[in-house]
Amino acid sequence: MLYLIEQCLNGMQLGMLLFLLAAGLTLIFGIMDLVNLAHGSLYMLGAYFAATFVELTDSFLAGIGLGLGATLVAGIVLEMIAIRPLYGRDHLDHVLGTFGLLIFFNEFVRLIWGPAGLTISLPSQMLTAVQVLPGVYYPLYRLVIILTTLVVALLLYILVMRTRIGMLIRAGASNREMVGALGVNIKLLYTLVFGLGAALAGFAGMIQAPLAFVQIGMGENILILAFVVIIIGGIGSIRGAFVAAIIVGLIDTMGRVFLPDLVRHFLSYSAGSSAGPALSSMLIYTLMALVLIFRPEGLFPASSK
Amino acid sequence: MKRILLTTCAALALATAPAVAQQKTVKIGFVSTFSGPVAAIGNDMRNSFELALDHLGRKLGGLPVEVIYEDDQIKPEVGVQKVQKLIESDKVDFIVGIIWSNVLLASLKPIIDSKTFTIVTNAGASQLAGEMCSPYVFSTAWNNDQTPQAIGLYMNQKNVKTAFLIGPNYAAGKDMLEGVEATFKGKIVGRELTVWPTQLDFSAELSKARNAKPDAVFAFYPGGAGIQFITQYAQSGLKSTIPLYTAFTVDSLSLPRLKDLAVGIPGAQQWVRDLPNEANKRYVNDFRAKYKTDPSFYGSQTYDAAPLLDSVVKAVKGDLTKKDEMRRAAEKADFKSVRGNFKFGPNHIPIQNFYLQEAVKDGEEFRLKTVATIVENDQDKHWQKCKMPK
Amino acid sequence: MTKRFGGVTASDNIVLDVTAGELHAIIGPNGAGKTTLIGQLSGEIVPDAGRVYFDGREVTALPVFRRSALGLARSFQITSLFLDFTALDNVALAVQAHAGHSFHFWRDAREEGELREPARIALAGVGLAHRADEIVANMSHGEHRQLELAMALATKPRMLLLDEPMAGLGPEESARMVQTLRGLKRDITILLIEHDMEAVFALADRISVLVYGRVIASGLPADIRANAEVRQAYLGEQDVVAEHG
Amino acid sequence: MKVWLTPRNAFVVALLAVLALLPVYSALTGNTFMVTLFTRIIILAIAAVSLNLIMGFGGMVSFGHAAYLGIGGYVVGILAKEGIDTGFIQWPAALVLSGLFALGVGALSLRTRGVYFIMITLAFAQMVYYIANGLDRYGGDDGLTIQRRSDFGGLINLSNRTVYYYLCLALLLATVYFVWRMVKSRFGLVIQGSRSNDRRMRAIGFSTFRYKLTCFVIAGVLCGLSGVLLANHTNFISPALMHWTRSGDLIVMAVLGGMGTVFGPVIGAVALLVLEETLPHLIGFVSYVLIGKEVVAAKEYWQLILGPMLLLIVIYARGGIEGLIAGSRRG
Repeated sequence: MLYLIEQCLNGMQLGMLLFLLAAGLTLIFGIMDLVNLAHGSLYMLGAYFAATFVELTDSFLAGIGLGLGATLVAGIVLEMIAIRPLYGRDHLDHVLGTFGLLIFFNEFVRLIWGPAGLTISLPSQMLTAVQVLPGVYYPLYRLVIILTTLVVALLLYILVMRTRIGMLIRAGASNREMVGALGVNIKLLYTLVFGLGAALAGFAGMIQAPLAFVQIGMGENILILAFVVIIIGGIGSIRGAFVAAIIVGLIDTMGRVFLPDLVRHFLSYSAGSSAGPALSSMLIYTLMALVLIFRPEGLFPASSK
Repeated sequence: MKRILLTTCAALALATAPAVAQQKTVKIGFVSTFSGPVAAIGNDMRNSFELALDHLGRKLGGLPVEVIYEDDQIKPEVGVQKVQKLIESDKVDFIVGIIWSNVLLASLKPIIDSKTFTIVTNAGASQLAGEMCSPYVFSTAWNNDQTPQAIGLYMNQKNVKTAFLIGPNYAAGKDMLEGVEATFKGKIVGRELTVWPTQLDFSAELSKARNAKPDAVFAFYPGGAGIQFITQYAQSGLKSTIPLYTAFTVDSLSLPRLKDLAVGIPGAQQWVRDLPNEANKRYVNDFRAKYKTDPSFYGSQTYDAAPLLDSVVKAVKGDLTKKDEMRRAAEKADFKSVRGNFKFGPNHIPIQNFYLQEAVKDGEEFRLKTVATIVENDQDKHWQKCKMPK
Repeated sequence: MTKRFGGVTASDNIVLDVTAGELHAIIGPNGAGKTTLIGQLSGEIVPDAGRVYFDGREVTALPVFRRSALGLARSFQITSLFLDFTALDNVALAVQAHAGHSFHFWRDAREEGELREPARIALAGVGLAHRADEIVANMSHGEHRQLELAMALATKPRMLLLDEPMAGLGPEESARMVQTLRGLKRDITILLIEHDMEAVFALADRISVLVYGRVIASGLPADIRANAEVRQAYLGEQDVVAEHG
Repeated sequence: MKVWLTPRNAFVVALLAVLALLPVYSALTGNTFMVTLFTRIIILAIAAVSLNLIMGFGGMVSFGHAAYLGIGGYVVGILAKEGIDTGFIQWPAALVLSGLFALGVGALSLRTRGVYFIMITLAFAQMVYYIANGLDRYGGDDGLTIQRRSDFGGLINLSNRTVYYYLCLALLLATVYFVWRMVKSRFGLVIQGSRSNDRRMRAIGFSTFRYKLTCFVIAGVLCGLSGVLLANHTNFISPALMHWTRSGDLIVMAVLGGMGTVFGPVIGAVALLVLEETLPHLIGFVSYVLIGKEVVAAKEYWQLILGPMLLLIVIYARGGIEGLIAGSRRG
């Protein structure tokens, strides 16, 4: 039981990470109707910026702060130069154009930072596990990630549901023409939303970096997962992204935990060992396919928000 | 520039080696990974090979050398294509390199079919040592399961009773875990294979390990994944409670990033930077002088390929059509390896010592250091499956 | 028939009977549920309750393409054409839809007389013969409306559901459209939805008035013109519509 | 009357001539790699043509088309591993299985549209990718070497490089011709009509779902053929064959060449893969001209140019290379 709680926390932590990526993705998708494969590149850029600034300032928090700013700027510049001409084009053009950007960013990062990759060292007090419940130890840093992301999610909720900008964002997600008709500066709104999405993605990259490793292409696989999240959650819906992120995080983790053992009951030990991870990777795609078959607009379509 | 290099080399050869009848260059196709997250490994191998050529005066057996570097992008199908290009288009005399077991397995057929003389300097797929061995293919590395077998023995010495094994789900990963199981006498309480190379986060597996309460954990994660694994192992608080044993996980490429986290984690290796022989001292010192960092074991294996080829070209006096004589020459392993003693088994896989290495802090720098010799003259266990033509 | 969208009841217990051979017009203010009605009749929208009969046969559960095969054709209020095809291609496709299945993979369909000839005839019928090879995207709005009609006709329907064929047309184009429809109504049963009262009263054999999803009146044009309820609910509002339109 | 001597047709004829004479050139110069490289290009061109059939003509953007490459390849590989070498079993089995998979995926995916369709096709491809990863017996993640090419008795010897090249070229031309006939047929018009305006197609009496599904299955079978050829060509299969970026590559080929034209994807496949081979050397050459020496390191960064190029093509040259050659008529 205690073990299960620990694994649930692991699932939550993955879910929170996915949410940060998916939130930006779903907003950009919902409002600008843009499929952005380069979103994972912003995740990667955020991690590289943060790693550089942590190294320069010798402070974890300062590095994260500066990195966040840099990613925001990068996102805004990217939007103004490369993304704008893609608005109003069909999804195929988006896929192709941003696929090109993804290739570009991978090489760009290699040019600037070299091929070897970087690491972000945590403050030493983070290198420990704490007792969250009697008998349940959990890595402190992962706990910090869960809590920080929950705060970010709450702030995002307040921004979207309680402010004027948020009202425009919501209106944009359900009815694009209307926002234009209201005489709002659409260009500026688009740039801001893209910047916000970039910052969220970058933030995800930098908080994951100390656990993982800052490397080229780090955003690609997680990007596909984030896409799965927003499709399951319903495009344009922050609430959908939040719920779906947690579902995907939990299912992926539980699949990794229990499936290999389960498969070993039916197959030989070694066959189970390799079929298990493969099957658990399939789980979320199966989930997405099922959701699309039964609810082609996702669990929380933006219009019904 | 290729042409310029060629002419310079040819001119040099003309001036210094009039003994060689044909003014031929030795063409080497070098396949490794120079892009993506593991480009560091490919660069280390290239640097070592270049250094070795420098040490040999840019010549093999008196003939000038041209090296064509090709990037396999860690993709087997790209690797195959590059190997085919080297054989068919560039018509190379030798192929050197290859990091990944799966790239090797994919490329082996065109290599064997075309009888291209090949030195594998890392990939240790057990098929190469067994049923897919070939008269013209040699390895200066090891077979995948040898290193973990050594670690298994070491764990026995350390009186470990129960162990939890974890590694990535691909040929090498499975070979590694089986290697430990082959020699470890205690009980295996858990065995996890993770998705390779995409899975970066090991939280669920580490929770499993904690839950299994083993005496020790064994891990194999090459390249960037090793840094991730060890970092997360420390963060989960396991490092202070359950000792970690590794193979190919801490190396001099990852050490500058892991720093303190790697200290005290034992690993097995057939080469360590401080092995006390002349060839090695020259290699490590000149490498540090030229590239300002320590070479890795990937580099050391690749460095060895150059003097080996030198001995082969010498033996046939530059006539690279005499494949069978070249093969006999290579089998003698008549060169000074940075590993000290070096000889080939009947399947062209080295028979060699395995050492225990640990990371230590040396002033401001972290270095790998030999702690003990675990096994001497170890031979892989697949050689009997190899039906090498005489 | 009843259809609800969320809280809005778009069609509220509509009972409508169109007799073979007549031109039956539906009028009503914006948002009265006219397009929804056509949707339900053509099969794009499934009613929440009620039934649809065509030619004595229940078609409530049939999908769009099957009703079309029975001879029920519709045009769209908002122009809905194959913009990157030529005019002739558009109409020929409509002919093809009723010329057996289309699992023919080899013969060049643009060379098939049995598809092209009826299409040319239908185009000529609406006065577009000279524009046959023009890409539809390059044609005018009025021509689009004509083409819509030609496509509906090309399927040799027994009943036409026309959704505001006059919308956005100039007086001259409207007159031509009325002319065309008058020519058709002898052979084909037509259900016409239209805002242009002049056209409606010129063409219709019978008229039904739809307000907020309900039929409030149904009868001969003269009766409708005289009906007080209609005047109040609908014709009174016409000024407003006229201002917009 | 149609004018046949357009710049576009001249280009296509020139390209075909080059493809037809390539083995001759290769035999004269002794550079056999050219044949190997172009065999691969031709095989992938078949896949791109098949993708273009559903994407360019049918408007169904499949982001999981590489799955069929994998299915075709794995059927050959698995049968070969189990000792069934004959192509008379391998090939039909591969094509049938590709078709059945397409039938299943299509039946489920075609209920969705737009980006949901893109993502659900990706999801199915990922599932196949991970299944292949889990096939321990067939190499799992590492892939599987195919020791012998498909055996067609005395009919044709696939192990002969030149014979194999011409077989692939013939199959490519047959595929292109078949697609060309098809898009002009009744069936093709229905498919294109439903890309243009699906709702209207149903209103005039077409069950577009059936036609789209059929089209999806045909494309799946053609791409499965490409997978069969690829497996025989490289003598090797691995899950990497159907990694999602491979599906991306196929989309790039189709769009680069010119979507919705029959021959465009062939041009796209040739352009992309030749670019991949030559761009590094081009960069090296440019750096040699500019600064007097070849910057070896710069050659590794060729993708730095490829990426923005794709974006520029999307923004400014929507008709792809075909469109550029044909002039502005295709837009």
